[in-house]
Amino acid sequence: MIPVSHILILSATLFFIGMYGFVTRKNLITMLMSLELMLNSVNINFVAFNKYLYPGKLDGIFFTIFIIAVAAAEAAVAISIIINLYRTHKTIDVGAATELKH
Amino acid sequence: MGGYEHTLWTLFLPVISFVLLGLFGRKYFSKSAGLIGVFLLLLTTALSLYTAYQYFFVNGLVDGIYQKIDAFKFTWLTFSPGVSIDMGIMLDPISVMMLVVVSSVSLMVHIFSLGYMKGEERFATYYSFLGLFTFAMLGLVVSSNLFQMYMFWELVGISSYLLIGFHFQRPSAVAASKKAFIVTRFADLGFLIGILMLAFYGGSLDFNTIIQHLSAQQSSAYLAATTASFLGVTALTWGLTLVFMGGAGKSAMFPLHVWLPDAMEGPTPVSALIHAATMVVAGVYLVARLFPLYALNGASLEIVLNVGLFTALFAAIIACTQTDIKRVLAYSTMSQIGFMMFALGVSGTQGEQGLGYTASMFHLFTHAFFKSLLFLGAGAVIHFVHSNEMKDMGGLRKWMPLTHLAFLIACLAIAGIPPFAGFFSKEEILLATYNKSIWVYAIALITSGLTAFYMFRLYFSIFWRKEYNGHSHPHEGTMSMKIPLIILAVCSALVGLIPFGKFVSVGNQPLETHFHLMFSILPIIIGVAGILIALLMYKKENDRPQNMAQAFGNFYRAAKNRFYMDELYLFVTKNIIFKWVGRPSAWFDRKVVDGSMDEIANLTLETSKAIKGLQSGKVQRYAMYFFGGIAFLIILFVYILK
Amino acid sequence: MNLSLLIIIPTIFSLLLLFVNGLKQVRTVSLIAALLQFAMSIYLIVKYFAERAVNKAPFLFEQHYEWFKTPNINYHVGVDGVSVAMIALTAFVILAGVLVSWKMEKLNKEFFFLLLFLSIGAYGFFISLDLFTMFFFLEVAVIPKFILIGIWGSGRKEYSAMKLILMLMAGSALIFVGLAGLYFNTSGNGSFDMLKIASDNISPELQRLFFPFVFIGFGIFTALFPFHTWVPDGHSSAPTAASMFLAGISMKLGGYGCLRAATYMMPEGAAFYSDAIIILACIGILYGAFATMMQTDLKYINAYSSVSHNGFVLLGIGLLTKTAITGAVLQMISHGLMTALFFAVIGMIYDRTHTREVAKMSGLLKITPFISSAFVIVGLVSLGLPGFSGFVAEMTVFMGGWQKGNMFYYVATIAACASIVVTAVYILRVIGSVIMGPLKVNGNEQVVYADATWYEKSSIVLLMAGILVVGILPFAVLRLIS
Amino acid sequence: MTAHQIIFYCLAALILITGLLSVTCPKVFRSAIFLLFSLIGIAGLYFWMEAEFIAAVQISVYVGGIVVIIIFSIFLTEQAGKETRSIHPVRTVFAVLAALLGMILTYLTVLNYDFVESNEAFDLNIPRIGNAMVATGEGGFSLPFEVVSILLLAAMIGCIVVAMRSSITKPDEKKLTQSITEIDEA
Repeated sequence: MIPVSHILILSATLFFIGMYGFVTRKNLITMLMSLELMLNSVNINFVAFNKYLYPGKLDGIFFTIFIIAVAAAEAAVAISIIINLYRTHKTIDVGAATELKH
Repeated sequence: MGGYEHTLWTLFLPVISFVLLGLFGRKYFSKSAGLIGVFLLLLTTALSLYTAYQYFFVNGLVDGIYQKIDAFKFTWLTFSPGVSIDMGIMLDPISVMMLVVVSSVSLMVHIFSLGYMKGEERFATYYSFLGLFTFAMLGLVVSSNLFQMYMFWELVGISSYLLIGFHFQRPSAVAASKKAFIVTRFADLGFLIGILMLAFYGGSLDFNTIIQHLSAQQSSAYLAATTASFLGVTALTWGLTLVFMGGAGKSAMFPLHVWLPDAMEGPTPVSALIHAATMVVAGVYLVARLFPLYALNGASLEIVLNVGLFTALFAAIIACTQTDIKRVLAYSTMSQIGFMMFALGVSGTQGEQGLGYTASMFHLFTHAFFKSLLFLGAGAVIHFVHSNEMKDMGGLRKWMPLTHLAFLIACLAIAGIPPFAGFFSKEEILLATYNKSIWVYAIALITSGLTAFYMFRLYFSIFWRKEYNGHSHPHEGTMSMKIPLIILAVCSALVGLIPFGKFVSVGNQPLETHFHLMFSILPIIIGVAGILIALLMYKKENDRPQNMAQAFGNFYRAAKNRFYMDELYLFVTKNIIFKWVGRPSAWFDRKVVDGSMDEIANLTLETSKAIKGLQSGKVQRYAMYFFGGIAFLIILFVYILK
Repeated sequence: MNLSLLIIIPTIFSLLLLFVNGLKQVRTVSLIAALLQFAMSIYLIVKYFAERAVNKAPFLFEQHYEWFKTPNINYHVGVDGVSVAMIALTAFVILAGVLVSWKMEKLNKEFFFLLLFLSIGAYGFFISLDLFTMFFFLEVAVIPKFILIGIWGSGRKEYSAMKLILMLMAGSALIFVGLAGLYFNTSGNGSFDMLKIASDNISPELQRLFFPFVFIGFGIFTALFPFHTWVPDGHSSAPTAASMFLAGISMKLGGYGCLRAATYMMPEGAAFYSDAIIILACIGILYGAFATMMQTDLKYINAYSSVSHNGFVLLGIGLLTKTAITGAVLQMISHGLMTALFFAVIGMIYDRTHTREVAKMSGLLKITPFISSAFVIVGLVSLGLPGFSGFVAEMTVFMGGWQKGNMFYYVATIAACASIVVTAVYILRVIGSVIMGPLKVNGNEQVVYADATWYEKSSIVLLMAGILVVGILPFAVLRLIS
Repeated sequence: MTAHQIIFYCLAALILITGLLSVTCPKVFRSAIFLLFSLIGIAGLYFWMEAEFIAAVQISVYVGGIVVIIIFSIFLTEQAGKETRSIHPVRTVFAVLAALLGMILTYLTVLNYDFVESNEAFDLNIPRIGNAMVATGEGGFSLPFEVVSILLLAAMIGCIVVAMRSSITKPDEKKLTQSITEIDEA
């Protein structure tokens, strides 16, 4: 039997891998990919908690579903922004996005 | 005890004059203001004379003692149980005496001003200020409560300020008014603290209660006041000395006298009223009011004695050297008040020993008449000569015979020549000092000789010395200026004959004063000698005064410069208070306190500039901060604050 | 008497102002509002006396509505004598302020709107019995000042407005910390109700902890040394009516707060810090007076003298005897009227001479006797002349101080007494050079100014009447506030 | 060690290794492919946890949807073969350290916490999910469902607006100015 903590450690590791990617990547698309990894690690947690700690409930499952839905929407929006950025700046380097603050 | 309802009106009538003329005078009574003022004052005087009659001859004397009568009293402001300011009218021999003096001198000045101030732009304002002063002074003398006295004391001060600065366009008048008020205010600080101390130990502000509590040797209040001490001096002595400081300020005692000579910038009738006859003797009156306490407390009475004695001599010396006639009179006033003070200082509490007290009040009484006469006479002279300086006068006796005669009577009175008023009061003072100490007597005698000298120096310089050759044409004034001179001259000549001790004495028991003929010879001789010296030096123009001045050399110069007291004060205020206290506080406020507030603001600004860099717009950096923050919170909550 | 009317009427009129145009209409509406407030405050005093005779409750005319239910914040109002006096003071000053601004040209609608808005805050503050409501109205009274100074001010107005608002806000923040501390330490679920907090007997340790917050917070409002630096700048830059309000009422909000919210709620805390307060107050009194001596601008002079005079309020509160606190309240009333009058007169002089430098004018008495006389009189009030309100107040504080009977209090009282001399020095100095002396303004000896107009006269007379009532009939005022 | 456990560790290894490769691989397209594998591994994990429905959603949405969009966008932005700009080594070191620190923290937290595992059976059938999704009462999720659908709608509209604005308006303006200049010339 695998204890729930192992699954949590897995998800945590995945999360920090995603975080590492998010911080180190310069390319917006790869940053988005890192973000997806982090979201997935969270999903793993939800499902694991639901299964191991509260099998009688569905809350974790539903959270996962909603997160996936939100992630899809977010990815779509992000991609559209990235493409738009690329059209105007001919680059998707994250440094170019600092122009947003002006 | 009833029957004194009218006394209240002696206070109200001047108030009516003040309010009526102050608010509407400019518009409606610009011409008639004087008559209104005189009329109201006439009523006041009549009422106070009636009060005096009633008190002294009808119902004041019960069981051989003049009773203290509270004619009127209501609680004005309660501080704490027992300690309250009561507004009241207390009648006892000295307050009734002062009531008469103040109202009658004020009436004289009101009448005199009709002519003197005629044509002034602010004629009505002048009369309203006079009304205010009269009210305040009357309120002061009838006070039943220490704090009531302080209030009227301040009001007297402010009306003096307003009247000195009446010619507000003259910078010297402005400066003088300012000086007068500030110096007396400084003295009042002492008075106020003294009041607080006496009220604290006496448990009341009422004169009678304080005296009762603090003069009973066994009472707990007395013990508390005499055991508590500061710098080795008992609290009671401190309190009385501080109260005396207030009196000394008002009465221009050394070293708080500097304002009085300058106060002569005011219109001369004002000087006659305020700075000669009434307000300046308030200090003496104050000490007399609290005399039972002073008499029990040797140390503070000693101070009163020494200050009075020194001022009397000091002012007399200066008076001999001044050339401005009003300043001579001012220094003479100081000197005479010094007489009154030290007369109180040598007095005891019982019977014959209390002669000093009677003498002091008597001198106050007579002095009010002859000194206001001197001032009014000087005012008449100044009015027509348009100068205060002796050198512009001389030989005026032919032009102004009535003024001359009145002035002569006043001079004889102040010099102590019988049978004029001053003789009797001064004799009593000298007698009282003689009984106390031979040294005090000697100094008093010298001073009285000097008095005779400088007064006749003044007299001869104005009316004799040379033929008048000025530009103006002096002549006698209008009727309104003559009448007060005549009345006051008659009073100056005759009031000395009043058996004063019968009415005013330390225990309020009629005191039989004996007239010692043998004793009087020496003072008379000295007085006559003073007059003769003045006659020799000033009757005709000659160079004796110069020779004399040269003989005294530096001393003369110092006296002529009033012993540099003004310079000393100027140094203290300008260089010490302004330069070393005022300016640093202003600087400290702007630079340090305000500066630190500004610095705090700047610091905030700088910090915000510094942390602005964090807001770089770089997503990854934000992410780092975000994770860092979460890590921090986890550490904080899970591991540190577990 | 429905106390909420005090808030409702100015609110209605300030809204009404939005629908009228032109100076004439605007000022008429404002005047009506001010007069109504004035009448109401007089009526309140009368009713208060009548009610007090039969009702011994600490606060009268109480009203209680729920405001925010969950955190237990209520609209709870009621008055005792002190607040009635303060309300009357506010009504006086607002009416005088409206009269003084009669000829306000620039953005008059907004100006009068803000003035009325300020009065809402002041009334609300004085009637509140709920600390949160009180705080709310305090803020209502603070914010408009920033705009008033920033737009209608003179001199370094942006700086002054900024400084004023920042310091007052810092004060508010401190107050709120203290109030929250009280709130969470009442028995039960937490309450802002003053009566409840006062009867709850919060433990001495907590009182000691929270007292400084509340006291210093309100102290900033009432120019507690060393947090007084907004006073000179703020007052001198503000337009006349705003200066009047600022010094006349706003600083009283602080004094009232120190008394009500700090001392009344936390007596043990107050006793613990009493000495410190006394020392600061005495420093403020003397130091403000000395600093005033060196000022050359009329408004700065009055502002610094306000620091000095408000020191008496703080001293009275710090002394904690009944007499001294009575004196502090009297001083609040007195200073409110006096300083409002002072600023009004200074404003009138400035309107004519276009300068506030003492050295640049002299001898104004010759051409403007009414204004000049008013200036002299208000100067005399300031230096504590008997017959005027200042004397009564100061003497009561001194008496209260001396009754503590201890060398420390003696020294403090003597130091405070000494200020009356310094006050005389600077007041007479100003009167001597501005009002007296030969006529000369800006180097010109041939100037002619119109004397006070009817509205200026009436505002002067109004405030003067208040000063005289307190000065001549203090027993009546004492009956009200004791 | 049972097969159950072995499968878990294998899946874990797959997820982590491909995840790591996906964030470190310099070539964008390759990292997208690694991400794809990682996501598939996660789907496997869901199967392993008997959450078949979630696994299916994971595959259809993530693998079939998001990753495809990402790959499309890589092609659209002409990044397919490009190597990403490497960042400053110091920052890499810091990022690694930060990630490690975070991991350690989380591990410690997780390992120190005593999870109480329930013995109930985990029964996740699809009708149950479907019913809960639209149920309004206790345990129903209709409200979040609606919220998410509105969010999706908003996102879709947002996408279209963001993507369209520059592509439509700008050429139009150009054309307009062109035509104006033409008219002027004529």
